[in-house]
Amino acid sequence: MKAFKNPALALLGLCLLGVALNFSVNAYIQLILLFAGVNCLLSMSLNLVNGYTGQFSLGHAGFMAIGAYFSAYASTRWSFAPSSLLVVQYFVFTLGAGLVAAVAGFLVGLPSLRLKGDYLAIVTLGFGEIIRVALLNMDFVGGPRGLSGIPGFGSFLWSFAFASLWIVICFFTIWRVMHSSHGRGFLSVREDEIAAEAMGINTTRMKVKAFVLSSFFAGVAGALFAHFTNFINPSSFTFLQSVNAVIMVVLGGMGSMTGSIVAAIIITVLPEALRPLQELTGVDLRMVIYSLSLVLMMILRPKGLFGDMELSDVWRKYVRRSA
Amino acid sequence: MKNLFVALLLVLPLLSGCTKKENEIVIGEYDSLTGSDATFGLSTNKGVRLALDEINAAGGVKGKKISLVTLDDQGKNEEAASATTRLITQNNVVAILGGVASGRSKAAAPIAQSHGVPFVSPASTNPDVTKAGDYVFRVCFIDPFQGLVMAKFASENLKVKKAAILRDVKNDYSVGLADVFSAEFKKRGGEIVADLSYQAGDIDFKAQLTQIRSKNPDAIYIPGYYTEVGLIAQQARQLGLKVPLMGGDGWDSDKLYEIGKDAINGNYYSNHYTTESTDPAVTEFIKKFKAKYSETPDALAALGYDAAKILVAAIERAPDLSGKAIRDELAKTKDFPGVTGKISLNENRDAVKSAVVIQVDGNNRKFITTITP
Amino acid sequence: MQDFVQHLINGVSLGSIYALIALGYTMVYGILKMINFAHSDVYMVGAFAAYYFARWIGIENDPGLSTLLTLIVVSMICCSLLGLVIERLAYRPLRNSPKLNVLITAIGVSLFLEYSGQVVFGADPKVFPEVMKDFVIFSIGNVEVRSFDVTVLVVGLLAMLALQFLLFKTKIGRAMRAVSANPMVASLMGVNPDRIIAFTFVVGSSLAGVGSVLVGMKYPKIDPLMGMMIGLKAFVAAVLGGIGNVGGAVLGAMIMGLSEEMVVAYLSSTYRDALAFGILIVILIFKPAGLLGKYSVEKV
Amino acid sequence: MSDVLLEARKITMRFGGLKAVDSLEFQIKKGQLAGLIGPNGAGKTTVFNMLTGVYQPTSGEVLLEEQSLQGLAPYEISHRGVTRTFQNIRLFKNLTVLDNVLIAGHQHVKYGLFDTLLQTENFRTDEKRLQEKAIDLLKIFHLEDKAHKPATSLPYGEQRKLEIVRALATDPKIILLDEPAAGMNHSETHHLMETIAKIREEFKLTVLLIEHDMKLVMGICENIIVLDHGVKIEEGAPAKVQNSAKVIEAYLGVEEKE
Repeated sequence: MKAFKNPALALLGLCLLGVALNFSVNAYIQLILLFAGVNCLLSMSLNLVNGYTGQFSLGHAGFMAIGAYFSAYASTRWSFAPSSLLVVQYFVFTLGAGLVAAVAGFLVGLPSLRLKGDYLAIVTLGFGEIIRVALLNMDFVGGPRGLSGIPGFGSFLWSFAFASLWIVICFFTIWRVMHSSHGRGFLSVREDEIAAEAMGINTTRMKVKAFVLSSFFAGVAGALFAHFTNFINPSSFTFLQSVNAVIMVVLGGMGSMTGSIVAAIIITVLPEALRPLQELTGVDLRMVIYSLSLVLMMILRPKGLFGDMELSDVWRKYVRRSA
Repeated sequence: MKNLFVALLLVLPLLSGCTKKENEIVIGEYDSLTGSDATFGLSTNKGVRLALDEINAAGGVKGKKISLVTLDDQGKNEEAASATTRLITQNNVVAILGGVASGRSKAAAPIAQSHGVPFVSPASTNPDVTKAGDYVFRVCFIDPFQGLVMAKFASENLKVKKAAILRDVKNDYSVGLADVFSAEFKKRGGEIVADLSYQAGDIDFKAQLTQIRSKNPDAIYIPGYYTEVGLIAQQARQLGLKVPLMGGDGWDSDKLYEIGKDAINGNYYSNHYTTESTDPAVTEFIKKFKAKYSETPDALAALGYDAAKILVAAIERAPDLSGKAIRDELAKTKDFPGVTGKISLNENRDAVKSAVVIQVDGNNRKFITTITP
Repeated sequence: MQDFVQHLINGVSLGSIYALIALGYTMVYGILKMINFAHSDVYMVGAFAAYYFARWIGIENDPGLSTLLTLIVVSMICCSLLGLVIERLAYRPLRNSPKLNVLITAIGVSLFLEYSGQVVFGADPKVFPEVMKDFVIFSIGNVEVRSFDVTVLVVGLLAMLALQFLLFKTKIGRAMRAVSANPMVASLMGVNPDRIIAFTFVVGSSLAGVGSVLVGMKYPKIDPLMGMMIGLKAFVAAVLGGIGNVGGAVLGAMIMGLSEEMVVAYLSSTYRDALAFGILIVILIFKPAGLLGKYSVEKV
Repeated sequence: MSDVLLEARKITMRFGGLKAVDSLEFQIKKGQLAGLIGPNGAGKTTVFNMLTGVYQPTSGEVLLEEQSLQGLAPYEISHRGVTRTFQNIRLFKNLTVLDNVLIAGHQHVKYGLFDTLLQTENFRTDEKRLQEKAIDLLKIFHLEDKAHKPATSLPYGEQRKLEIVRALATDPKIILLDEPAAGMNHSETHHLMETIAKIREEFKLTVLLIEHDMKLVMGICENIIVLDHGVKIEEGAPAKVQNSAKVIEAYLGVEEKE
């Protein structure tokens, strides 16, 4: 099937990179790379809502939490596959986590998508907080104690391959949707909802579709996060986490897939890279520098790193011209 | 100008890396130096540094100096996890002194366990922490014991029949203590008339306290942190609730009285150690701590101090610096004369030690009784 | 029955605190159509300004009206200056860039104030100076109405009336409403939008200063992250009442305070925060522009 | 089936106390080119918004081929074959000219999400058909060479034309043009008249036109409805409307009696 050609190639490339990284970098950098993978999924999926469809969601962490808790609960309570096929079992639970988060995305999306701009942001923020407080009060998932002992993948190689698989799935899904009539429907909603509706686009259904697809991959990101940290509790899915996802989308450039990926990597690596600074000065300035660079970024380069161009266009525009 | 800025952003990641001197034993520590529970992190860190300075002054261990690398977890679980991994793989520490909050310890301990690096938590009292594996230890008692202490004290010493509970639902430390207290208190024939909750960071508790007032309990158990307890005490007195208030080691800080003022006076809480103890080791520790930091050490500082001392003693006894050797020595800790009392580690690597009950009396902490397990 | 009355009093006093901060959000949003996330951290800086000033001139433990007023004035000045600086450096360059960029900048400024606050002021909570003695004004049975609650309520209502007066009865108020309607046309009519927007930030921020001293008086614990949760709730209250509408902000704040109180009292205290957002979502779905907000239909 | 395509029965639109449109009646026959004129603020665009579902009439009904459009959302009305352009151009500015047209074709797309993900045969053929149809439409209006340029980069006249092309991409039965000649010079208006004539016979379309340029209206409209303050004051052929006393009075006011 021709359709699987380039995704397979991309996956192979990533796996080779994984093998290279497995031997060249120590566990600390590897953990950061895994978190970067989770953040890539988060920013690509949110880019669908904030970037392509122009709807402003501040509740992405809520869906991530649902995905994380579903797969954590599933992999600690039920396990059907023999230990050799463990990865298949994780794939099924991660898929389940995505579907559950997608259902939540539908339930959240339906009522709130009539609202515009700031109001939608606030309602999605509200849902994110409600999800977090609900998890805090659910004892069967550990409430504030959280869920610990979530099985990981044992080796970095498996974790990286699993994350790459999902990143490839997410990238190609969104890329292909955006290069189809459905994707153009999302863009029309961003450009001018009234004109889109007059031209026969059911804008509400488009927004819900974008919301559901985006929360699916947020759920998947949550599931990966649970497997990588082996312990989750409600306080890792706060409003700040949603803000982080939004920052990645804006920093990368609204409506740019590769931009979101690059921004996700930068935002995961930046705080860790600044850590030696904390050892030197003895005072932790990381967040101070991070927030300051955020403000400067918005002033110096409001369109984000890539604007709405993809890596290929940036390459053609900046590099080719100078060569 | 723009490209310069973007380039700067990209070059930063290459900054990480560190130097490792030869004649040193590196111990790692992660703590919340910023974020919501920064005050606990800071006091623990002071205790640890005081202990290590003393040891280095006395010639260090195995002829080598001990150097401490402290990283901040900002009060977040993922940060604790990445800080621990960094300490192990980047700074190649021989052992790790964990933070205070149980949530952080549960995120970090499994990582130390998987890398075979001994992990000693000075103050995480939640039972699950040491379940992460045989490399994970702690030098403080666990919630089930601390909850029992206050339940026993309430029913036997204060003769309380009807008690109310006000727990901080955001922290598993508080929920753990509240559950144990509730069970133990009922076992002793007591009645829990109300069990309400708040979230760390709240400032208004009048609604919960009015509800509790309507059940007129004889005492209220508030196993939260002093940051909220001071305000709760004030608002309870404002609502005419004059009954005694009880709590756990989360109360232990000078700021408790500063915020609560006379509303907090006369109330009780369980703690690891008392500054009034006549034990020379304790008075010595307080004198040195005041000399170095010009403030009286709270329980967390004392626990940080003991944790560092116990760890270094184990390293001293261990034949080599491998994780396994230090772990085996740590497990053999028996009746260690700690500042927070005699510490011996049992088979699940928790500390079996007595707790003290303290009464708030202005700025000093009046010793009431000791309750042994 | 007495408990219910006590809950009412608690609810109203909580509501009036949210009102003081919500007014600041509504002012800035009303004029600039921008959510000033940093507002709750300007409030935090106001509290620390009062704290350090009191210790500096040594009035931190002689409560009385003079102390209260001096601290309020000091806090208002500091907050206004901070508001001006934030507007000038962070928001003015983004005057006509997309809404999302302005929001991210606001969040950036808010994080910056919170984390640099932890570095500068120290992360440990400080004790706010005793500003005024709290006494019981009158009490029936064990229901007491205390002076703190009344002060906060009165100051809240006064602030609302003053804002209404400012907006609808003064020249500069008319100019503010003009800039809110259409900054470009307003400048054609001789109104300098930059000056008006700066003035709006001064008013909004000084309200935060007043709020911080009153909250510090009632809840004497301050720390660099104190603005986070209360700011979020005050903002929800402002949106609830119809963002941009001064009366709406106070109404939304009262509803928020009372419903939180009632839920904790009669339902379950663990769902307090979830409830606050629950109400907001229900109201916004049925009244998309908030209770008193006017829903601007887009002209086709 | 009578030859009436679009009918308005006593449609009224009330904004608070103001009656923007007051029990308006008219019928437009299949294939006809009708005009809707009246002084500024007569309620013309409000009528358009009622016909296309942007506003739901306070009372009265709109029927398309004798089927009521009451309660339908604008996109459902568009699926039934009513399309429009806007008084102030509402193109998808940052998207390309081709994308603008393709979006209007979305309602005829048969492939779903599943086909898109796996790039199935069904997806490829349907997408190719959609692209070809859009390019053909652009060719008719000589816009095909600007297909991949952003819509905003087009000059004003061509943006107007693109809006018409986009409307045609929905395969409509009737097209409502809202002041298509606004801001156009003489030669552009003339070119527009040819365009309208072309789309009528090439696509066998019914056209309803709001316009102030009397030369254009009187030139091509077969039936004209005159609106003033939301009330229909005249209807009929151009000649009849041109010298109807009521129309002149509405536009020019009554001469002062000495």
